[in-house]
Amino acid sequence: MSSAARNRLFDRAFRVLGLLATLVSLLLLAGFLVDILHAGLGRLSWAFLGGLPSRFPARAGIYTALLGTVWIGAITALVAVPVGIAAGVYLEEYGAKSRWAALIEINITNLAGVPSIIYGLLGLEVFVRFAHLGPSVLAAGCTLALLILPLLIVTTREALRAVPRPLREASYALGATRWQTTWHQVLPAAAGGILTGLILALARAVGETAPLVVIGVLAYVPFTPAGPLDEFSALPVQIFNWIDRPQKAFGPNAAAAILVLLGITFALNGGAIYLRNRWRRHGR
Amino acid sequence: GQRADSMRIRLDGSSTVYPITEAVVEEYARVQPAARITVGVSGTGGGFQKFSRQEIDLANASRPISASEQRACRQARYAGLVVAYDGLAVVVNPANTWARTLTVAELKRIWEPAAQHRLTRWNQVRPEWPDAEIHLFGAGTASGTYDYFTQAIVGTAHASRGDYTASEDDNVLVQGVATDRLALGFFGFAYYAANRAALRLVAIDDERADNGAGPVAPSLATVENKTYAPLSRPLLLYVSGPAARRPVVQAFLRFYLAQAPRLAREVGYFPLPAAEVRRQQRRLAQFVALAGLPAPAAATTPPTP
Amino acid sequence: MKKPRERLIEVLLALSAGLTVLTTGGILWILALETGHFFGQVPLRAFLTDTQWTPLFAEKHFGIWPLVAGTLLTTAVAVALALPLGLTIAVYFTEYASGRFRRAVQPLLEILASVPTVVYGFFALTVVTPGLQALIPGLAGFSALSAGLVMGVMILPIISSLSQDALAAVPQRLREASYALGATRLQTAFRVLVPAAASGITVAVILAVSRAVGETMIVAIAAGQEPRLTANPLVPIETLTTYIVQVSSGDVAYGTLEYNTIFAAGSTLFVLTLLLNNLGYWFRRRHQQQHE
Amino acid sequence: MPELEARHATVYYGTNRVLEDVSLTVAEHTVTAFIGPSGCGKSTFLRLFNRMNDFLPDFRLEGEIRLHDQNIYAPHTDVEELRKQVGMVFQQPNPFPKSVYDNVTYGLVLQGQRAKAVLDAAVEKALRQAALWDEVKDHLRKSALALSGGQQQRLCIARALAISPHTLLMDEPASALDPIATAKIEELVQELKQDYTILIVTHNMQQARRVSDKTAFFNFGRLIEYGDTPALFEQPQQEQTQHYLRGHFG
Amino acid sequence: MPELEARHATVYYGTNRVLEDVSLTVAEHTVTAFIGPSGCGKSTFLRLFNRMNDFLPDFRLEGEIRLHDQNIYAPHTDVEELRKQVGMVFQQPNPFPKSVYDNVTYGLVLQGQRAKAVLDAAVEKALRQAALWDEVKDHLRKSALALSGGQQQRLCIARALAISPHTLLMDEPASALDPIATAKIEELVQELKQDYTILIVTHNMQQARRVSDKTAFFNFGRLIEYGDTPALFEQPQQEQTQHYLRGHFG
Ligand SMILES: Nc1ncnc2c1ncn2[C@@H]1O[C@H](COP(=O)(O)OP(=O)(O)OP(=O)(O)O)[C@@H](O)[C@H]1O
Ligand SMILES: Nc1ncnc2c1ncn2[C@@H]1O[C@H](COP(=O)(O)OP(=O)(O)OP(=O)(O)O)[C@@H](O)[C@H]1O
Ligand SMILES: [Mg+2]
Ligand SMILES: [Mg+2]
Ligand SMILES: O=P([O-])([O-])[O-]
Repeated sequence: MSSAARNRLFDRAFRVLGLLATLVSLLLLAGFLVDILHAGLGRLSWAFLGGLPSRFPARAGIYTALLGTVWIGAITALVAVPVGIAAGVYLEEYGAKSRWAALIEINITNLAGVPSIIYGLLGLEVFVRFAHLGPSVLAAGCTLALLILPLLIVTTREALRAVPRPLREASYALGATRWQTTWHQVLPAAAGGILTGLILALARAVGETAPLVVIGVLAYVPFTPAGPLDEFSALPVQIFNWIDRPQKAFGPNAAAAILVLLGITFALNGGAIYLRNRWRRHGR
Repeated sequence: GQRADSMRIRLDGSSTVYPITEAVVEEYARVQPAARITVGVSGTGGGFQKFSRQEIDLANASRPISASEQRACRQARYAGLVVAYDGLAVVVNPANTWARTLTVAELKRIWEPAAQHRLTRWNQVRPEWPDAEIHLFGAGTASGTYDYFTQAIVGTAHASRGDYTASEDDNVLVQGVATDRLALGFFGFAYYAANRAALRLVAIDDERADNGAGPVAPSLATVENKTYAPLSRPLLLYVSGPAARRPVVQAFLRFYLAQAPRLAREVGYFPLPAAEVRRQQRRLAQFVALAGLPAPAAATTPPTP
Repeated sequence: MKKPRERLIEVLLALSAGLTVLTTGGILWILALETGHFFGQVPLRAFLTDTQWTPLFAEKHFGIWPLVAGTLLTTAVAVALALPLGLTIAVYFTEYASGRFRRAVQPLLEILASVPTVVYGFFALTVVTPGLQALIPGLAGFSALSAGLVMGVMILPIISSLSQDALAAVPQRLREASYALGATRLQTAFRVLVPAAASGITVAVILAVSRAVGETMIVAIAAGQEPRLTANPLVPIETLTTYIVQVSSGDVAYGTLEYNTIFAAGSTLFVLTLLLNNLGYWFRRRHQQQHE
Repeated sequence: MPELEARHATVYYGTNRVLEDVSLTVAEHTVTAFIGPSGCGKSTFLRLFNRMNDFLPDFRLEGEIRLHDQNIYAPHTDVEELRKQVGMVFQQPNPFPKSVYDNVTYGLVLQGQRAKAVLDAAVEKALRQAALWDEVKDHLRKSALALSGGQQQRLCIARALAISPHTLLMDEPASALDPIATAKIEELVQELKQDYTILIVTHNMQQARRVSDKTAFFNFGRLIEYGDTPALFEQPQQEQTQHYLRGHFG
Repeated sequence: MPELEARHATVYYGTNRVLEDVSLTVAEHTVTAFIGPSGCGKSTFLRLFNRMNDFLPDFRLEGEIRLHDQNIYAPHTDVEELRKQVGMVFQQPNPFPKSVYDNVTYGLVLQGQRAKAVLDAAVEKALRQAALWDEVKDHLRKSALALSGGQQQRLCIARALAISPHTLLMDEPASALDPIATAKIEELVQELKQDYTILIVTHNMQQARRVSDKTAFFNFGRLIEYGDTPALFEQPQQEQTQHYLRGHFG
């Protein structure tokens, strides 16, 4: 075969190979979803969603874990959102030149790469032990808030950066202070982008397992939290727990709980993408 | 809030006892839905540490509290109640065709500290067994099972090799043995009972005729008459003085003792005989009465049964 | 002159931003403190030279290498899967596939990155391990292979999408130069584009490795809990992250040596990822400079 | 006393000098036009008078800018207060994404004015001054973004007038508009002169000629020539000015 | 038989027609210059001859482009083979980020040539032809990116010559270079004419006049006038050409 013919053959072969590689990845994803659907769909019911934990797989439900996740998500958002937005505003609108801002900038880059389990150690030491919060919803929420903070700050800054300069200048030219301009003009204009980033960050937080395990979750919590200092169970922890059970009968439970968790994360991610597109189209 | 707190009971400790406690708590929720009971699985040692710091009200334990743990206790009074019997199960994978029995001496050779990185193949246990790696799975060091097993087999509590899969979480061990033809593991009988199809029991020969001749497998009979030696043991629930003063805890403990035989059997342990149950109920009543009194000068407690 | 209200707001905002510094400070502080306690009782030499890690047993050994080896082994398996696959996809997407195909498939691949890792753990344990055991008779129930492969799927989108960015950043004129000399797409891709994008692709791999090194749930569920110094992916091993999970899920008393060990492992993990991230950062800067 | 004055103003962006030693005085109630080729520094100079350049990274001023004989770059200057006195209109109309009404009242609301009657009156007055009232009086709640470009620009003028400045800076206020809208703005400038001092940047020499009393010609960051508009256009003193006016560059 | 020929070539990008019904023939060993205002379609036309437009999204050709009387847009054309015969040099020097040596041998290596002696000889020959040999012969292993712009461009020419094409397409090959480097390239074109057929796009009319035998003037996607260079420059037949050459537009 001539070298030209061989080169052309390789070229064709790679086209097939590339398509194959893509398909393999998609098939993995599909196979994986089908497997979980197959294993878990049968278990999914209102009784499962509203059920308490139980030693009988068929009776066990995820009510407490689901509410624990909602609680943790809410606390995470409550703690992280104001701080994250404030920090983003500071870095983007105020800190332009200061050395403090440069330090924070490098710092955030590095924090974003710290494994989540390290945040677990931080939470264990600071919130659980030092602040005596115990393995409570509050400790978990604070830990996850620190975890998503870098992500939140980065997305907030991106959203702020997209606000056109003339809008700011118009406000300043009318005698508005920096904060008035930020509050009345910049933040509303960036709201869509900030919200998108927030939802993506929360989607990440909701699926985190390792930090919760490290700050110490309990095996059996048959009630929902009544306050921020209560112990909790959470969806990913409940899944971990069930996966861990050697009895095969808990497999479908884990799969069904995974379906719920995936439903939540996909819904959040999808919502974020939808928002982003809508905001890009209608927003400024 | 205040009311929720008064209805709260915190449990932690042994993973061996966990299945019974889990079952009792689940059943109790039907009788007394207002009670807010949480159960952790830190292992017996981990449980006693929290117990001594008074972070929990009740501690599950698969061995009696040790002298050093007693000294660490902040509370003046506590009591241990026997809730069931366990025959520590030594198991292999069902595909393991050779290891039907093991002697205590062999177990010791496998698990003693000196075996680390030395005894690594099945034929080193018995020459006729396959020349294949042996994969060991056993209780983690914070567990009562580990303490009990090392004491009973190696002869010194807390002495063993370190190159095996050690977990407080018996589920990890079950899964490890269930998926590995070359595995050998040990854990509480309930974990075997819940996975009979995936595991196979190994009969243990303590080579002492007075304890039943030849290899003995754990069963209701052999555990109750103690011929499954030296791996039969009681499972315990410790209650602290301050907790025993609270009516919620008293009610829960009474329920626990009453239900323990039935639920122990259900989850795979060996129930106490009726007479023994009554004895434990009397001890509980005594302790509750005592708990109401001012603390004694010297910190003494009714020791283990 | 700043008005007091403005001043106050600015201070509050700066403090919020400062919380991230406090977080880093907190991480460094607790790791240093507890690891300091650890090295108060264990000589650094033993930590770095001993080949066994049995801190919880009567006969204690504190060599960190078995855990590091476990971490690197699972990571290596993951990269061995994700790098060729991810790079192939990246080249295919940028040089071969139609824009429509790419726009349709790319978001699907991104889904792989948003799946919670505990879910991957389930997949590894219930599907991949039994499947592999059918193929490889000697494979243990927990193994670096199974966990590593699934981790590879997890990091695949990182490698493929960052590599795509790097390839797309190669100036069009290099492509044209190559085509004008009679090169096929494949030759252009692998002889010109991939080398020109090498630093960007390196960044992608480094970030993916960093993710894999810090990944916890997949290995905690599927890789085993037995620290051992081995390069054999077929047996159970233990990673730094798994050790932390294992010890902290059974309660270890605060202030004991055992408690300190999880921080020693945590510090090792932290240093490892910090090095990787900064290496990635450095490469990215170099890459940006190259294409200015 | 001149209303506005620049004394030896030199401006740098980083190491790049974009204005060099510019001095000039502006009297009350006049229109002054700044002309010159693109990039010569007109906008930079104009924005000195309300300290709008302060936000630009690496901006540095040497010399003084004086308003009512006060150096507005002195430390402790209240910049917000300054900007209330010196209003500004930009090249691109930049209404806020709010209603017409909210756009006009924005400055007053920031100052704490909440009384509806006061705001209503201010809105009507400012919109009338900006010659926009008749067109929008029935749509005050409509979004400002729905207006045409010329209307938007007049809205921006009204917005600036609503806080009662005494000086108005205009940076090519008509360059984004069509000829008819441009004529309206020019007319408006003529009227506003009664009450305000106006500085206007324009790249359109005819426009400068039509609307201004005085004209300043800039080139390469220097003020080349400054004088009465008719004189500057008919008998420029400097060679550069002559060349520029004849269209030889720029 | 003409070396190259365009027959009623009409090109669309999507719905946008950028060349309209262009027909022209090019003889062997001549230099043909394409001139015309920016955007008139010169580059698009040039790139038809090695099918370099194929990658552009929505590119569509009507008509034929013939090389040695073969339609190179016929199905089953071996595009890689075509490009080996028709070399190309671009506006921006675009050496690969490799050594000088590897740049020149790239095309040969692609064809499977591995023999060091052959490659060495080819490198020397191509670099000599591109008048670069003396300047780089001691630095063949150095990165091509370390060369000056003019050297890089000559390297790109050498790289194109190394695979022995018979036609060379040059798209404003000197527009990114300084006058001295430009002069070198022009000289080179004159020499290469001995062995190659050359099509060159240039926006510099003087350059077209200096280097080419024939000139084609394009405007708005149409070939307005095509003829011998001296004639076209001295007695343009078309009014558009006259206007363009006098600098009235473009
Ligand atoms: N933010 C900035 N940073 C650095 N340099 C700048 C900045 N803004 C403007 N310049 C430079 O300062 C010089 C003067 O700019 P200026 O905008 O004042 O010119 P101009 O006369 O208004 O031009 P135009 O008619 O184009 O608006 C220019 O060379 C410009 O490139
Ligand atoms: N990839 C493309 N997609 C769509 N339109 C294009 C593309 N490339 C060029 N065009 C359009 O085709 C027309 C001709 O472009 P071409 O580059 O051939 O002109 P040119 O004569 O070489 O101009 P210049 O002197 O600026 O290089 C232009 O109007 C241009 O905008
Ligand atoms: Mg300007
Ligand atoms: Mg061109
Ligand atoms: O969990 P243990 O029962 O072994 O302590």
